[in-house]
This record gives sequence, structure tokens and C-alpha cells, in this order.
Amino acid sequence: MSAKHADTIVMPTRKSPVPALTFAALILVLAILPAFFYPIFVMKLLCFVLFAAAFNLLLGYTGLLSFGHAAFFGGAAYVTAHALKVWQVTPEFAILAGVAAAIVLGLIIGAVAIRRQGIYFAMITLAMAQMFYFFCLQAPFTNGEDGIQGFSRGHLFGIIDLNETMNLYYFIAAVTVLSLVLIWRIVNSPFGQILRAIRENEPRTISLGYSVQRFKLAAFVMSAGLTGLAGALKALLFQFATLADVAWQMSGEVILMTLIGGIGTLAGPVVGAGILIGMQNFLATSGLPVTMVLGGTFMVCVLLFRRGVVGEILNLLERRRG
Amino acid sequence: MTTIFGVALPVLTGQLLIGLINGSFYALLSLGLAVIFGLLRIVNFAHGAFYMLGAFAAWMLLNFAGIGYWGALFLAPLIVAVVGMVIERTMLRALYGLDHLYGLLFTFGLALLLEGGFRHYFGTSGQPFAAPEALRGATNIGFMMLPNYRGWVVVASLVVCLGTWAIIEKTKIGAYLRAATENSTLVQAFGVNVPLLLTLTYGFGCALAGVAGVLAAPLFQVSPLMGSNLIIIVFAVVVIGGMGSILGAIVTGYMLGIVEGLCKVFYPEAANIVVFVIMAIVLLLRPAGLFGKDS
Amino acid sequence: MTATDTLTAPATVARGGGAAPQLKVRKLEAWYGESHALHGVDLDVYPGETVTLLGRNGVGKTTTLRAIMGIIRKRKGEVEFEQKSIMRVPLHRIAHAGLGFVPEERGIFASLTVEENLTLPPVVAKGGMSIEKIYEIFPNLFERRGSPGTKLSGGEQQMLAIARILRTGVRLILLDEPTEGLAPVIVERIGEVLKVLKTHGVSVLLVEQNFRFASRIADHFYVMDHGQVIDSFTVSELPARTEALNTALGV
Amino acid sequence: EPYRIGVLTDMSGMNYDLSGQGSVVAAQMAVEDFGGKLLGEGIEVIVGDHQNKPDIGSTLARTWIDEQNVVAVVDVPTSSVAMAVQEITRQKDTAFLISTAGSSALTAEACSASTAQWTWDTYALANGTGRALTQGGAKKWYFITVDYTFGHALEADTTQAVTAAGGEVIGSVRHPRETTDFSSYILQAQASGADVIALANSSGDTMTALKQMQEFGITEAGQKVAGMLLFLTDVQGVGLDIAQDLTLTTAFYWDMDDATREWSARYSERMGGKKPTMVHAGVYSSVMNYLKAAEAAGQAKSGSKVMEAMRGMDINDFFNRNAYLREDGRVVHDMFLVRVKKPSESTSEGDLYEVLATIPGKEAFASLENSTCPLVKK
Amino acid sequence: MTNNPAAAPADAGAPRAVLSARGLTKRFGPFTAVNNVDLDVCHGRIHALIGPNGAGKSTVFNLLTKFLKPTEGRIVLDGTDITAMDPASVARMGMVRSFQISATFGDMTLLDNVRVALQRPNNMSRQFWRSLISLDRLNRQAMELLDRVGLADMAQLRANNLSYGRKRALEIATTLALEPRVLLLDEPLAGMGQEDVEHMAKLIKTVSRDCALVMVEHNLKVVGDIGDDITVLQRGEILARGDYATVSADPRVREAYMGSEDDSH
Ligand SMILES: Nc1ncnc2c1ncn2[C@@H]1O[C@H](COP(=O)(O)OP(=O)(O)OP(=O)(O)O)[C@@H](O)[C@H]1O
Ligand SMILES: Nc1ncnc2c1ncn2[C@@H]1O[C@H](COP(=O)(O)OP(=O)(O)OP(=O)(O)O)[C@@H](O)[C@H]1O
Ligand SMILES: [Mg+2]
Ligand SMILES: [Mg+2]
Repeated sequence: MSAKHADTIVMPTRKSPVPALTFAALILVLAILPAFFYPIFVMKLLCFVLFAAAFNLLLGYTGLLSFGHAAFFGGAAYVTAHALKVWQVTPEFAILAGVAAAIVLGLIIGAVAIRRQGIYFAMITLAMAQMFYFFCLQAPFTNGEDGIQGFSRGHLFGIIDLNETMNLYYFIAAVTVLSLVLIWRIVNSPFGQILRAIRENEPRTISLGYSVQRFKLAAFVMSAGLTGLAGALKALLFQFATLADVAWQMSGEVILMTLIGGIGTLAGPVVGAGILIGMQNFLATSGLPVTMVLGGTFMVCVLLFRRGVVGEILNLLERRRG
Repeated sequence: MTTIFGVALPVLTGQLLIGLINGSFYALLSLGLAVIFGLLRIVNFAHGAFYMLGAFAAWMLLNFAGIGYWGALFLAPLIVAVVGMVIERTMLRALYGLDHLYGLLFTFGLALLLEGGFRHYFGTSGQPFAAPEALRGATNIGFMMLPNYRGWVVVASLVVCLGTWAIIEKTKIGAYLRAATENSTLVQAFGVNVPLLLTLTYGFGCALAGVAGVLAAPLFQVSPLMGSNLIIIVFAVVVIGGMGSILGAIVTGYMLGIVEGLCKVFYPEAANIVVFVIMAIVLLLRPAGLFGKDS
Repeated sequence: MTATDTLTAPATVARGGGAAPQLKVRKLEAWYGESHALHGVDLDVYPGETVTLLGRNGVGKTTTLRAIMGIIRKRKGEVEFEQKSIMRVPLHRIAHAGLGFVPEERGIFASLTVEENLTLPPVVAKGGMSIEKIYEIFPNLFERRGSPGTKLSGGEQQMLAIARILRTGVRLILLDEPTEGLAPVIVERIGEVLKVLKTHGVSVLLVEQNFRFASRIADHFYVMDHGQVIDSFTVSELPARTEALNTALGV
Repeated sequence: EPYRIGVLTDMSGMNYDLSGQGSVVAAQMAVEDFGGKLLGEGIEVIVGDHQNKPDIGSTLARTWIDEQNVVAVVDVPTSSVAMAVQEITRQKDTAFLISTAGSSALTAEACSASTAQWTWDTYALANGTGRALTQGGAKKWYFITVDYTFGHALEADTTQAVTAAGGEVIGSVRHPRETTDFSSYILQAQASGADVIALANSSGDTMTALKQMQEFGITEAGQKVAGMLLFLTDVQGVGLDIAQDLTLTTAFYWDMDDATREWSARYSERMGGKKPTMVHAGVYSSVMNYLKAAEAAGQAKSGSKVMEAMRGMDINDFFNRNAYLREDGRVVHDMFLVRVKKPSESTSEGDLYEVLATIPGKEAFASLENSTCPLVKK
Repeated sequence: MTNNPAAAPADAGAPRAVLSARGLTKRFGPFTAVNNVDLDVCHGRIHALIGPNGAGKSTVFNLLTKFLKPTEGRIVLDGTDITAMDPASVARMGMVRSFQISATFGDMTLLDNVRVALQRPNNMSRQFWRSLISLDRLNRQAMELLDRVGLADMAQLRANNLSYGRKRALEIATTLALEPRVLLLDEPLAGMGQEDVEHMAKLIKTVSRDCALVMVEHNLKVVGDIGDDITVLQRGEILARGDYATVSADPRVREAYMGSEDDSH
């Protein structure tokens, strides 16, 4: 038993330079990326990066696997598209409307789903999202298979013309980076600490006096809202919202992104989204059967690289250090 | 011939019966899922793919080997079981100790791979498969014309379901399996060959999907996508019944088939989502499902 | 079985005499992943003997039992049971060779009822106790026989874990801290059960923190530290060793 | 740099049979038949799999046009993807030759001057079948309709044709998409006493419904079954046993005359014996005519200019009869009412249809009178 | 027998009953696990709950902390009827428990384990916008707690890497972080080595000065040493109560629970 006095051992949490550096690097990369890549492609990537990061907030840090995130993504996309096309509001309001819709959906689906854990949770979210899919299929405002198409992106705050590719690019890049910072902050906050505790040992967290259900719901809704933001940006970018974004396959894809990148890591979703979107693009003209390749990738990841790319690298580094 | 007889309760009773037939498929599939989940703690997302595989196996047996429906009814599930067992032995096994989510994700990938593969080699429009000679036509059962084949489906599925239930609940095998899911090393240390048992169980669960596939082949299109549409509903059925509850899966399967059938008469717009609505309600009132033991 | 006929004196066992050890462990090493937990354990258990492994928390007692049983895959050295090596025997055949295991964490199955838990391990040889006898010893279990295993209280789970093995007819039982969490009356009863086992010729390899309990029933002691056996003595040498044990175990 | 023709299709999903590889082959045949050179440059066919995702499809189309000198995007199944791509081709003024997508919206509000919707649209199929059957004496109609925009439109279009021809719709039932069991709907349709049960849904649903109708002995009892949207591959999928006597409308059937047989034989040879669908023939015809028009216009970059030239051209061939391109992008040509043969009538694997009647283009397609396309001058 | 001469017998003076239960009953189906139990727990005293296995001790814990709903009976904490509350609210009112099977946050460091507990009373659990560094002001308190259970020099280890006995110590530190007014410990000493047992017993005694403490324990030596009030349960009912000397002299208790165990310590 130690006889040392507590004072001598108190160590303040060191402010790690890594996240700040990561974000700086990200901003730098985003500044020069359009010079090398197709801006539209980069923007699409950013939308999915945000999607995956929002999803990871839930899976990676709260331990809840949602199989229904497409509902928030696609739902927000529909609302944003509808707002732009029919209500003809400015883009920032359209996006806000989309996010609000995702939050409401998140509250509804979350309230039911958090009553169970683990796979039950996964299957309930899947089923609820599927319900939403059928709603979108049948609701007249979504135009069925055609989707909501052909609207102008409008002017941000009434001033900046988002139909200009580079304006749009900087807008989307800024929103994405800010959201990633926000997610990082949530995860590394006192609140995030409680989420971790819940993931580790739920009964114990309850016995410490935390209303676990509320924390879970809060995390779920945050994740849903940020996912909605990603969906709204995507609708703005492509100027359409279709059923593909609410289909359960989309929920599967975001899981795959997070898994490939590394569950519960900061950079994982970025890398994972990059790989998956890049792969889809490559496969589109490769002549290979896409679903087979995706399915195979999924299996290989689960069997061999459960930590994901970033996770495996981190693990290697940690081992090196001993 | 094809009008509905008996004017008083015709449509309704007819629908009830038809719901029961649908329920047969739900029951068979959710039973397989429940067996695999209850005993291996794997959410078999590939279950729909195995169902499809069963139908395709029947079709291939007919077209490449000249083996008809009755032969296929035994051989096709066997083939599916073997495929399942190979997958379990070589891959799935590695995931037992891990979080259940990995099993779900792995089988999700497997489903994509299988369906993608069949789509690639057999196209998407599907293959025709005829009901056996003996079961064609329809019988007048008083209030409706019941296609013979559908009658057969109900009977066959009932037999299979009850048989499975009896095996699992009434024999030692069930106890071994349930124990093995909790602590397989210990059960092994007691002298039970758990790896073999798990392989066989997964094979058996897949075979149940295979049986459903063969039964479905003459009713629906034999197509690579036939399972992926069904699987999510079946998931909901299993959640409603209470995951892992064998009896729950069976009863809920039939029940939901009937509910869905009735919904098609009274409010067809909602027929697609009625199962999910019921699921949400059940979860709000009884989080463990209708037959689930609270965990 | 009643309390009166259980108080038979322990069968004396000839150690180092002509008899061959029933369990012979030599240079047993074991690893948890990368971490080396056992550094060469040597020990013997003779037929009918009760042998106790002593040692502080974390020295590798449990690991020794698990390595003998083959539950830990990564191991090296030699384990012979009744003159046959069991190092390469698959886990599910070990029990059939006549070896039973009661784990530290009890291993009660939540999804099985008490009775199902009790009848789960296959009977591997004749000579095990009947269910009726078991219920007689542990009336608690009889009362709760229909309820799910983990709904039992901690102590009832411990009883069930031990009772389960008594049925199977194994000839050597590896028993890990059987008295943890048990009421003193039950501890006593378990002591009696172990003595009865001895009269039936069943040997026991016991891991125990409750030194007082162990000293009443064991024939032979091994003391472990840092993954090795550092001392060994018989029950008759016990009084002479008490001093040394106190420093080694902090008793 | 060669001119590139981008076949943007579904190589892995549910439209694979209908379009997919067959469309690629058809486009290649057209390029070869044309001589492989356009305005002195080579022509290349490139392929993209949009995986039925509009974002992938539109990104692909955009990069193709910007970076790969693609002058025409061809085929594009799945109407949401086609709509998204049409936005791109309109912006970039690139030719868009639609063959698989059949949404009428493509030539209505969303129409584009650089688009030609070549093969079919939902209106033409529904209308053709509706009118022809009603005129043939089947007056009372009952619909089994898939419950979303597409199905509603199909039902409305058909209803219009039926009533115009003197028939009446006596009932309809809506079913969710991807239904696995149609028996309740079939029972209701059966009980209605209609002459025709019309399936206003598409591929998977239609096939399942047909299969189950046979179980309930619908046609044996004298009711007719009409598919509002059926392709050759669908009929092959369910088999003649089940599809027999079904009436439907198509833009093309391989076994109509020597010209169709000749082209189809060449196609089959490259496709391992498979028969072309109307989509495949349409892809060939659209690419071929596009190349001719580009040659005539003297340039390929501006899609609308090429279409302009095409409007002035005779675009008749084995696929197109009495055909012309309208300003809303619709290619108007004759359609055909066919009946699916009984198994006993079919002499070979691909022998599926009996052509009952020709529907003149003007009747088959919606007239411009009520067009919502802004390009239509009124 | 007791180390604390200040501890008054229950009837003398006015010991404040912080937590009291009346007529507590829990039935699982037909089986009655706890039957009509009355319990008063006073500030500054250790109340030991003993009894044979399956007597219902853990169940009483679960009822008091609301992890189970009582079938019948009333529970009053500090004058508030808490019978219908949920476990988290009860914990917020200052009643905290440990678990019979140890419960730590395995993947978090010991420091974080304790800080999680400290966050709530410091209102630092919902702040999702603040940096983790803001939690550093809890460090001193957390380290003091770890030091009390002898884990201070392992503060940066992950809880998973601890041996069994140390996990239990950590759990107690976490529990103490909430400065509970009522503390319930379920077999806190089970599985601990001898020297840890002694240390922990001392700690429990110290802690009990500032709260009301209920403890389930089979280690009779410890119960005898530090227990102020003893309640013996059998088959869900109270068999005996009083101080250790009274209780251990009761022949029914000896028969049902202690057996021939000598209390020669
Ligand atoms: N599953 C495991 N993974 C990694 N290390 C382990 C594992 N189990 C035990 N160890 C380590 O191996 C060593 C020996 O542990 P073991 O459980 O055999 O100790 P023990 O003597 O039984 O202690 P106790 O009396 O506390 O039960 C310990 O240092 C422990 O930390
Ligand atoms: N959820 C439950 N369902 C059914 N029976 C239960 C449940 N929980 C406990 N029991 C039963 O209630 C009785 C009391 O259990 P409890 O865990 O309170 O005992 P305990 O006094 O803590 O014993 P131990 O000292 O062995 O831990 C036991 O017989 C147990 O089997
Ligand atoms: Mg141990
Ligand atoms: Mg207890």
C-alpha cells in the first residue's frame, strides 16, 4: 500500500498536440485538395466523412450500433431539398430545417431504441429506419423513385452564390471541419466521459446516480443531428434527394466506413469514408461486381482488421512504444 | 371456379388463411434466426441469403441434375447446411468470443457477397420454378379456393417448426447449446464437443432457411434478391417474439403473417409497415418481446 | 449421505511409496497472450489425496488449474493423468479421461435452470453421486431447482458449481476457491463433502485462500509464488511450517 | 483524343438483366457498325456502374464529360439516376440518350434540349395496352397498383386510355413495393368480376403477382391479365407457363421481321445467345443515330446542336418505325401490342411473343398538347 | 468487541435512522426471497447484514437501491419516501452501493474511474462543450480517494489490469467519491488476500464515521470487529438482531449460519 501523499502524484491531463495537429493538417489538405481532385468528389467525400464521424460518435464512444442512420441522413436530405425547391428558402435555413428534421427523427427513433442494448438496439433502429423508408417511398413530396431534383442551391445568407463550385466547396469544408471539431469536443468532454462509462459498465454508471437513458438519448440525438447535417449538405451539393439515401444499404455503408477506418478513433471515419467512396468510384468503372467486392471487404475487415486502418496503425505505434 | 364461395365471412376467413401461409415463411425463417441467435449469439444477417440459396439450390438441382421438387426438398437444405457449416468452421468461429456486433457485421458482408454473386451470375430477373405435379391446382375448402401448394406450405412448415422446437426444448442438446453460448470453454471442459455442436447448429439454422427457400421457390420468383426483402421483416418478427425464444419465433411468425394479411384487407397502405409498428409498440410495452425473458 | 458418516478419517496416502501419482505435472508453463503467467510448475496428486495450492492473490493458482485442464491453450511442459499424457488431448475429451473442473467464477449458466445446470456435465464414469444425494446435501438447490441459474444467490451458485461435478463420476476434481462467499455452515458442509469424496477414492486438487479450511482437509500442500511452486509439505509438517507460511501468505 | 460514348448503367443491381452488359454490347456494335470514327477521330465506348445511386451516377457523368471527352451519355436505368444525370448533361450541353429510364418526367418539367428519350416511357406502355385491350372488348378494368408515385402515374395513364376507348375502371387496390404475397389483392381483383386485371407495378412485383395469379387460376377462369410495365427479361423470368396469354406493349421484339432478326442474331452471338430487350435495341439505335447526327452537325461537343440536327434527320431503322425526335426530347415511334405465347406455341427458348397490333407513335406517346416541358413552344 | 467506544447502543441517545425500511417483501413468482423485513440504518454506524446463502441479503440491497421493485413495503431515506423512485435518483440522493461481482470501468484508468463518480456531484456530467482538461480540478480529490484505498500509485493504469482484490478496492474508492450518506457494500472483502482484508476493514470503519453503512459479509471476524449492528437474515426473514455478541450467542444463528465456527479471534 502506498504511503505517498496524494499531492505528489496528481498529474494534470496533458494537452495532447495530436488533435490540434490533425485538424491543422486536415484544413491544410482541404485547402489544396481541389487543386488535385475533382471538387465535387471531394465535397461528396466530406459529406460522408461527416456522416461517418457522426455515426462513430454513437458507435465508437457510446457503444451503440445503429443500423438506421440512413433515416437521418436521407430524411434531412429530403427536407433540405424540399425547402430549397418548394419553400425556396436560403440554403442556411434549408440546412437547418434538414438538421431539425433529423433531430426530431432521432428523438423518436432513439426513444424507442435505447430501451434495448446491443444487437436488439441495432435491429430496432433498422426496423424503425425501414418504416421511415416506406414513408418516404409513399409520401407524395418525395416524388417516389424520381426523388426531389432540379433546384437551385441559392445564395448563402442571401449573398454568397453557392452555385459557384468553389464557394460551395469552402462552405462545405468549413461546416465539415467545424462539425468534426465539435464531435471531437463532445467525445473528449466531461459528457463524453460519462458516455464511455456507460459503454464500459452500465449498471455501475446507474448506481453512481446517472440517468443512463438520458445520456444515451442525448448522444443518439446529437449523432442524428450531425448525420442530418451531412445529409443536408449532400442534398445541397448534388441538388437532389432520393430514396438511395434512406435505404438500409446506406446505413450499412456508413457502418462499413467506420469499421474500415477504425471504430472509436478520431481519424477513422475520415479514412474509412475516403476508402469506401474512393472504392465505389473506382469500382464504378472497373467492371467488377460492386456488391460482391463490398461484401467481401466487409467480411475481411471483420475477420482480420477489426480495429480498422487507423486503429491498426495506432495499435502498431502503441506496441512499438512498448 | 375461382369466385369465393360462402358469402357471409368469405373474404375475411380467406385472408386469415392466406396470412397463415405467409406466417409459415416468417415462422420458418425467424425460427432459424432464433436458433442461431439463441444458441450461437450470432445475428445471422445472411439468413435471407441462405433462404435464397435454398431456392436456387432447388432450381439448380432441377436444371442441372434433373432432381425434382421432392428430392430438392431434402437435398437443397442439406446443401445450404453444408455451405453454412463451411462458413462457420472457417470464418464465423473466429468471432464467437467477440462483441455480438461483429457477428452481425460479418454476416451482413456475407449476405452482400452471396447476393451479389448470384446477381452477377444469374441476373436479377429470377428463374421460374414450378410446383410439383401433385400439388398443383386448388381445392375448394368451403369458403375459398385454397391452392393446394399453399396448403402444403402450411403443413410442412408446421411440422418443421414443431419438430425443431421439440428437439431444442425437450432434449439435452438444447441445454448444451444454451450453455455453450454462455461459456463454451467450460462446457467443453465438462466433456462436450462444443465446436462440432456449434457447427451443426449453424448448419441446422441455415438448413431451416434452406427449407423455407425450397418451399418458396414455386410461390415466388427464384431470384437473388428474394431474401434481402424478407429478412428485415423477419428480424422484426424475431424482436417482437423475443430474441432467442424458439417458441416465440414460431408463434410470432404465424401471428404476424395473419395480422399482415388482415392489414392488407383493411388498410393496405400500411401493410408494409404494420410489422414495424407492432414492433415499436411491443418494445414500448414489453421491452423483452412477447415471449422473451427479461434480461 | 449424512453428516455422521462423513467424518471417517482421511485415507492415508503413501507418498513417495510404490504408487504412481494420479496427476503428474512437470515444468508446466502457460501464457495469457504475451504475458507469461506460469514459469514451470511441478506437482503431483496421488490417488485419493486432497492437495491444496496456497499462495497470495495473482500468483498463478487459478492459472495452474486452467493449464492442467487445457483451458489455456498456450502452454508448455508435461501433464500426465493416470500415466497418460493429456497435453495433446482435446479439451472435450479431458473430462472423459476422468478430470473434473470447478472454476473460480463458478460458471453457472444463466439460461439453464438449476436442475439443467446440475445435469449438464455428461456422466463420464460410474460412481458419481445421484441427484437425490446432491439435493440432500444442498437443500437450497432442491428448493430453487426450477429457477434460472443466475437468479441464485452468490453462495447458492457456488454450491451448484461444486454439486455439478459430483454427479459426473470423475476421479480427480480441480476445485478453485470453493468457499468464497459461502456462509460458515456451508463451508463446513463442503469440508465434509470433500472428506466423503476421499473415502470414495476421489482425489482433489484444491486452490484455497481460506487457510483454516484448507488445513482441515488437505493431505498435502504446495505453496506458489510468481508462477512457480516454491514449497511443498504434508499435513503432518504443517505445524512446523506455520511460521514460514505466515510470511509467505500474510496469514 | 477520341470521342467517348459513356454507357452509364447498372452492372450489379436489379436492372442488370434488362440493361447492363447488353447495353454496353449494343453501344459497341453501333460504334463498330458506324465505322469506329466520328469527324475523323476514333470513338470509344466506356462503361460506368452507377450502382443505382444518383450521386455516383451524376459524379461519374460529370467527370466523364469534364475529363474524358465523353460526348454522349447512354442508357441510364433507374429514374432517379437518370434525372440526376439529366441535370448534368443539361448544364454541360452533352447529349443524353436515354433508353432504359422510362419516367415521363424526363421529357416533361425536367426536359432538356440535349436529351433524347429513345425507347419507351411509362405513358406509352400503359396507354398502348389500355387502349388496345379495351378496343378489343375488355371493358371492365381492375388495377393492382404499387403504392407510390410511379404506380399512381401508371394507373392514371392507363385509366385515361381505357376510358377514352370506352371502357371503365371498376376498382383498384394498392400494394406496397416489393410485396412477397399478392394473394389478398388477387382475391379482391378476382371477386370484382373485371374483364382485365391490370398490374400497374414493375419487375419483381409484377412477376410475383403473375406467379400467384396462376395459382389462383385467374386466366383459366376467363379474366385477362395485362402487364403495364414488362420487359422481355421479366417474361423469361417467370416463364411461359405463367406468363402465357398476358398482354403487354413493347417498343421492340426481336422476331418481328428480317431486320430485327438480323440485328438480334448479331447481338445474341456476342451475348452468349441471349435475346435483346427493347432497351438493348434502343441503345444501339440511339447511339447509331447520334453518331449520324453528330456527323451531320459537324460537331459532337454540343449535345443540343446534335439533337437539333437529329430533328431534321430521318431516324428510321430496324428499331424505329415512323420515328422522329420531338422538341421535348421524346423519340416518337410505333409501339407494338403483343401477347405472350403459350408454352405449346413456343418453338424455341426466345420465342415468346405474338405481335397483335402496331400502335402508331402518335397514339402511343403523350401528345405535346398538355406538355409541361418549357422547351415546347405553344 | 467494537473498536468504536463512541458508538452508542441503538436505544441510548438518539441515533439518527438515515435509512429505514418497513415490511420489505420481494417475491419472484411464487418464491418469496425477502419477507417482511424492517431495517434501520443509522448515521455513523456499520450495519452488517449476515445470513446463510440465499437468505436474501443481496436482494435486500437491490430493493434498497431500487435495482429491484419491492413487492410490498416502504423505504424511507432521510424522511423521503423513495419506494417508487428509480435507481439513479436514489443514488443522487446519496445512497450508493457496490456490487457483489466487482464493477469497474475496465478500459478507463483508475483516475478516470474515480473522476466519473466525482463528476456528478460537481455538475460536470452534461458539459459536452468543455474540454477534458476541465476535469483536472477533480484530480486532487480523486487521488486522495485512490490513496485511501492504496491505489494512488496505479492511478494511470487501466482498471482491467488490476487483480481481483484491487478491483474491489477501486470500486470502493469510486463509491466513496460520491460522499454517500448511505453506503451499501455487498461482500466487499470476498476474494481479497489476508492483508488486504485488514486494510479494507479499517478503511470501512473510517468511512462509516461520515455515513450510514450497510455491509453484507461472510467474514465473521471482520463482522465481529467492525460491525455495530448486526441483522441476521434467514429465508428472507429476520432471524436475529443486535450486536455481534448477542447475535453470535443465539443458538438459532449458530445453527443456521455460523455452524461450529469458533469465534476465538
Ligand atoms: N485472463 C487473463 N488475461 C491476462 N492475464 C491474466 C488473466 N487471468 C489472470 N492473469 C494474470 O495471471 C496471473 C496469475 O493469475 P491467477 O488468476 O492464476 O492468480 P491466482 O493465484 O488464482 O489469484 P487469486 O487468488 O486472486 O485468484 C496474475 O498476475 C493475473 O494478473
Ligand atoms: N431475480 C430473481 N429471480 C428469482 N429468484 C431470485 C432472484 N434473485 C434472487 N433470487 C433468489 O432469492 C434468494 C435470495 O437471494 P440473494 O441473492 O438475496 O441471497 P444472498 O443472501 O445475497 O446470498 P449470498 O450470500 O449467497 O450472496 C435466493 O434463493 C435466490 O435464488
Ligand atoms: Mg484464482
Ligand atoms: Mg449475495
